[in-house]
Amino acid sequence: MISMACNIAGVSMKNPIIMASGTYGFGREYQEYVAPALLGGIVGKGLTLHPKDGNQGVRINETASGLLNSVGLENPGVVAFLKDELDEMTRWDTAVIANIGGANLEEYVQAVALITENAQKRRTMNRRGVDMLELNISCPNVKQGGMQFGVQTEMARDVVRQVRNVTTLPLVVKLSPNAENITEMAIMCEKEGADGVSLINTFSAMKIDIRRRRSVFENTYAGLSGPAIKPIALRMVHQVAQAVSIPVIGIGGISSVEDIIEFTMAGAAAIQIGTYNFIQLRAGAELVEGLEQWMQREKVNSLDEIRGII
Amino acid sequence: MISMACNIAGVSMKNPIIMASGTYGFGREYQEYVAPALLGGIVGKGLTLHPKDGNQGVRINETASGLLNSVGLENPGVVAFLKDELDEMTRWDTAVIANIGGANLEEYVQAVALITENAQKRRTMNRRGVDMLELNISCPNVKQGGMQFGVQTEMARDVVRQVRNVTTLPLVVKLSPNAENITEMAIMCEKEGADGVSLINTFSAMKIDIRRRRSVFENTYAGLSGPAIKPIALRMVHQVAQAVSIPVIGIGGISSVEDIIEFTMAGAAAIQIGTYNFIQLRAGAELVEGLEQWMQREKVNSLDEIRGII
Amino acid sequence: MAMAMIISNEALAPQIYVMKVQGDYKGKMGQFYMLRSGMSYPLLPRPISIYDIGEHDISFLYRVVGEGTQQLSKLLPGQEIKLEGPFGNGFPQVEGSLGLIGGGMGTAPLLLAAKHYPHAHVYLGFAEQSFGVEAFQAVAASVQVKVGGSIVEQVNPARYKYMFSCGPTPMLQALALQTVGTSSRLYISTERHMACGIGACLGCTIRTRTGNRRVCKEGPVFPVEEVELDDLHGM
Amino acid sequence: MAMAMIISNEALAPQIYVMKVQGDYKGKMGQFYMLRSGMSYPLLPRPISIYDIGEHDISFLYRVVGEGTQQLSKLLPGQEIKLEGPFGNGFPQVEGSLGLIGGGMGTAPLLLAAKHYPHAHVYLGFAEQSFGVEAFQAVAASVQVKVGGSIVEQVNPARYKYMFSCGPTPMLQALALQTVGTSSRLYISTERHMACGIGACLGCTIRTRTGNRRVCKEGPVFPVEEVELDDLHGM
Ligand SMILES: Cc1cc2nc3c(=O)[nH]c(=O)nc-3n(C[C@H](O)[C@H](O)[C@H](O)COP(=O)(O)OP(=O)(O)OC[C@H]3O[C@@H](n4cnc5c(N)ncnc54)[C@H](O)[C@@H]3O)c2cc1C
Ligand SMILES: Cc1cc2nc3c(=O)[nH]c(=O)nc-3n(C[C@H](O)[C@H](O)[C@H](O)COP(=O)(O)OP(=O)(O)OC[C@H]3O[C@@H](n4cnc5c(N)ncnc54)[C@H](O)[C@@H]3O)c2cc1C
Ligand SMILES: Cc1cc2nc3c(=O)[nH]c(=O)nc-3n(C[C@H](O)[C@H](O)[C@H](O)COP(=O)(O)O)c2cc1C
Ligand SMILES: Cc1cc2nc3c(=O)[nH]c(=O)nc-3n(C[C@H](O)[C@H](O)[C@H](O)COP(=O)(O)O)c2cc1C
Ligand code: FES
Ligand code: FES
Repeated sequence: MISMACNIAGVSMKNPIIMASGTYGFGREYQEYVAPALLGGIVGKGLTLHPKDGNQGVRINETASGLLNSVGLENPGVVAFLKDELDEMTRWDTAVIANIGGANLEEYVQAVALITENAQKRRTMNRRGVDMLELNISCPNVKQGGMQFGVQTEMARDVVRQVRNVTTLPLVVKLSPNAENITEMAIMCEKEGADGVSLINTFSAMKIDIRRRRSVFENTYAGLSGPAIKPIALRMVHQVAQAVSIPVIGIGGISSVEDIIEFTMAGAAAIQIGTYNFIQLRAGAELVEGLEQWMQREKVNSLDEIRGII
Repeated sequence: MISMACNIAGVSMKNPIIMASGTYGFGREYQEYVAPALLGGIVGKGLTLHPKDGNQGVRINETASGLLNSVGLENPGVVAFLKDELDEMTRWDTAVIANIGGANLEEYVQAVALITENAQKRRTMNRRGVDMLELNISCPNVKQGGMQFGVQTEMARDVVRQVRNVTTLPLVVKLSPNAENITEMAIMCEKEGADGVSLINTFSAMKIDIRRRRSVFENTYAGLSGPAIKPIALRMVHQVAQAVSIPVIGIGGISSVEDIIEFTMAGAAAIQIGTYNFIQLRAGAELVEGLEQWMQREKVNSLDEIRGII
Repeated sequence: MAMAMIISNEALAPQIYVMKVQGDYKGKMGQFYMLRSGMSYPLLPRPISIYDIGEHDISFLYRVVGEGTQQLSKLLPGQEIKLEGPFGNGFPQVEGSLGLIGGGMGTAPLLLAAKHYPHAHVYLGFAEQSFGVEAFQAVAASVQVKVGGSIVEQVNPARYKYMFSCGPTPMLQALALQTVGTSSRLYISTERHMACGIGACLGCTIRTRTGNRRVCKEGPVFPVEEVELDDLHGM
Repeated sequence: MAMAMIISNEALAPQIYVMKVQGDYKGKMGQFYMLRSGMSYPLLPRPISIYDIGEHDISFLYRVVGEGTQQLSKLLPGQEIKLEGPFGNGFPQVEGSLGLIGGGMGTAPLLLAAKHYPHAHVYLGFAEQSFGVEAFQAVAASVQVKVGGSIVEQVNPARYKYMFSCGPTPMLQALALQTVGTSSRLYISTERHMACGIGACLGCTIRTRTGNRRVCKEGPVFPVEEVELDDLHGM
């Protein structure tokens, strides 16, 4: 009997296919195309304590097999999320993961505290709340906060430690490929009590509009995602998976069942789909079905059989 | 009057288009397709003190808009290069740049000393020698040396300093995108007396052969190049060009005149073409001609007018 | 993505193509589909307005500007195309006098509106060469065409209770200025680079008086007074 | 890259195509060209052996295995293709009895050899379905075909002063073993992933008794005794 089920940091998922933050909204828009119950989980759009308008100007630009984005964490803020989105999300039979950013340490801590409190309150009322937190210390598209916390290990340590202090929810830290040393960063997260790490967020990157003689993006740099970065993401996941014993969630350019298998063989406990959702609106359904078929064909009953075998 | 001429670290070139190390052999094979005299310069295949056989197994694998290679610095060694290749290369009217790798500090120093000595000897005989050195502290494809020197600034400092001590030749240091802090690395090179920096070398990356359940490459990881990495390379060149005042040579996925203009606007004094040579055998000729046409059309007399304007 | 078969794909003018695709497709005037060929390059599908809808087919009028549209233009009848839609809000249901003002490719989404409102006056402006004019002439009471110069000059907003417009930013801005002080209500169709097309990525937002709005979801059609006109930067 | 026009591009069998390209092309048996469509994806051109050369055309026989060859298979007569070559060394000029042993796609580079040496005996093995056999029958004195199983079993190396072979690694290895102890000289055509195709990148090297050799330059044809057979890993 084939089973795709997995348990990430104490959260059971029916399969390891999770929708990545910022590429799936809060799941509403995709409902019509992919039944949420098919998915392992959905990570919501990156949240901050206060609502954010995001960046001005061009936000999306395609590169060779890659996508540059400079959305800049536009989001309704944690309070509005809890009020307007969470009920809907928790109705679906899929793990609900909240992705949290912040302009400073205080904001991270407050945002996480609010969500944790909310989850506890809901539990007392026998209602589902947020299942898991993904701490985003790796957004390259905001001037303050975001990636600045994710580059140097010692700076990140503070955030992870303080957030860990205020939450009992399963906590995954999302790492940046722009980190000075991503392995060291992951080891730090494990030491500070994170329940898992997810990687990678986007690469800081650039495109110049040569006609107008200025950067395409008002923020000068933007974040690169998509198939272009997959080989680098895979290497990083492999390195990190060998260095820590908490679950590693692989992210970066995943666009096929083969890619999922590669990340799993490199040690990923689950994976996230980002840019591929834009390429194929029904990505989630396609990949869940495809993964099951692959397991059947290859007589792999559980992904544990191939996880980390490289 | 349009002029593409430029001067990099004391070496005059007729244009800023240089062929990147490892993608152009020692120029012989391309002669039939691109007249060497058209080019700003040619960087030879990476040399080590002793001949090297390179890596076993698969050496080349295509990814989404990228190329993974694991050649592993196969080369005839410095002595054979000086004996068998240099005469031919110096006959061409283009800058001759020797790219030097090493398994340890001692090897770098000896290799550079040999080339410098040779250049001096040739000069006394009124013959051209190597015009410039490119110090490769960034090859991800060799187990010993190469990139290990290019990740941490302090480790790289030793190599740059000692090499600088034994050579009077113009010295460019080739930086790795895998460096913990590429800007800091460039600043270090400038302080230690390098005449320029070139960036980027390939990203450490991975591909798994899921059928055979092993890495495609015997060395596990390989180096990613090509259009896929261009947006990241451009960002790094922009960052570095703002931090140092020595010339910056831009490398990474450049495949069109537009790309060359982008790197120039980001601050590059010259650029190198690597993977694009494989896509378009006549890349050098096409780009030199295209760049001149672009300058004519846009009424840009010298690239100085647009260099570093972003 | 949903696969469909191409019935025809022909050049109307240099770099201007009409592609007809087989199938029963829904869609209202001003809505769009996301189109891509079966190749894995380029990455993203391209937003293209619905040009026309038949009983068992849908058509798109598009200009070849880059690799995505170039690839579309090379597809042949019988080959497959992937498309998803319809997306966006489209032009509103209105009553009363109506002007339709299109510039260049911006004429594409107006054909369905012209069919829907046969009494509308149609104004079509082109930079160098007109295309697709006959399709409007076949359905509209009045069609004015201008090649070179500004079609906006020929429009008197005071004559219309409503105006729908789509075209280059300078044209939209000129029309907006001309409308100021009249009681005419102008709706414009906007463009943004898009990734998801369904409102999830926030890649296509435009600034409006009431905050960011998604061109793919709340748009592409907005009442002109909502949009910050200086944010209509060409992409 | 040099552009040329496609004259025809037809399926011989499922996933097996012959493409004929217009132009005066040079090339010897066993040499190859690097082919690509005009798209910017995939990145690298693909090495394909010369199948046949006419007065004003050149042909390639290829199997669709991945995106590169799939793209080639979708090109239509009249469309353009980019190609460079001929590259590599090809099969040697020899005198005396000759066996040509091809497996699957490995039959492609042998057709020119069969034309060059009409007295040669041709052995063609296929896993599931034969293709292109008539072309050999039209020029060769003797053609043996086997579908399923190993064609090598039908070859008696002792009968031939020379043998040229191209095909899957297990076939080449079996043939090499069978040749041991005979005086027959076996030349095999090897395959490697390639980037430059002209000997500059060292991406295609193969281990030989005398060190690394470039398949694109010193190869693809090597005397079997030079090649380390365990390095003939399939790619
Ligand atoms: C709602 C909507 C409806 C449209 N309807 C039509 C139509 O009916 N006919 C038509 O010819 N064109 C239409 N366009 C514009 C069309 O989407 C672009 O011309 C096309 O995406 C260009 O792609 P490319 O790969 O050929 O060009 P490239 O320049 O290579 O594209 C590069 C990138 O820029 C994006 N891009 C380029 N131009 C635009 C643009 N104007 N708007 C949004 N993204 C852009 C592409 O999506 C791609 O990501 C519409 C755009 C929108 C937003
Ligand atoms: C000298 C030479 C002559 C050849 N002649 C023919 C021929 O006449 N007919 C024919 O059908 N095939 C021939 N091949 C094999 C052909 O080059 C591959 O099938 C083709 O490159 C596959 O490309 P793809 O994109 O369809 O497949 P993919 O599997 O998607 O290719 C992925 C990558 O692997 C490389 N690759 C895959 N298979 C091979 C292979 N066997 N050898 C080298 N690189 C490979 C591709 O170049 C590409 O970089 C020849 C190969 C060589 C080296
Ligand atoms: C448009 C867009 C918006 C994103 N927003 C967020 C975000 O809010 N928070 C976050 O942690 N990551 C964000 N990401 C990063 C993705 O979650 C993912 O880590 C990255 O895109 C790499 O995966 P991919 O190559 O599969 O897209 C965003 C990515 C894109 C393309
Ligand atoms: C096949 C191959 C071999 C290479 N060998 C070397 C080398 O010997 N020394 C070196 O410094 N860089 C080497 N490089 C890196 C290139 O010089 C260049 O820095 C890199 O490929 C990025 O540029 P590109 O994207 O234009 O290829 C090699 C790259 C490739 C693809
Ligand atoms: S394109 Fe994604 S929100 Fe509009
Ligand atoms: S393919 Fe580059 S050396 Fe052979």
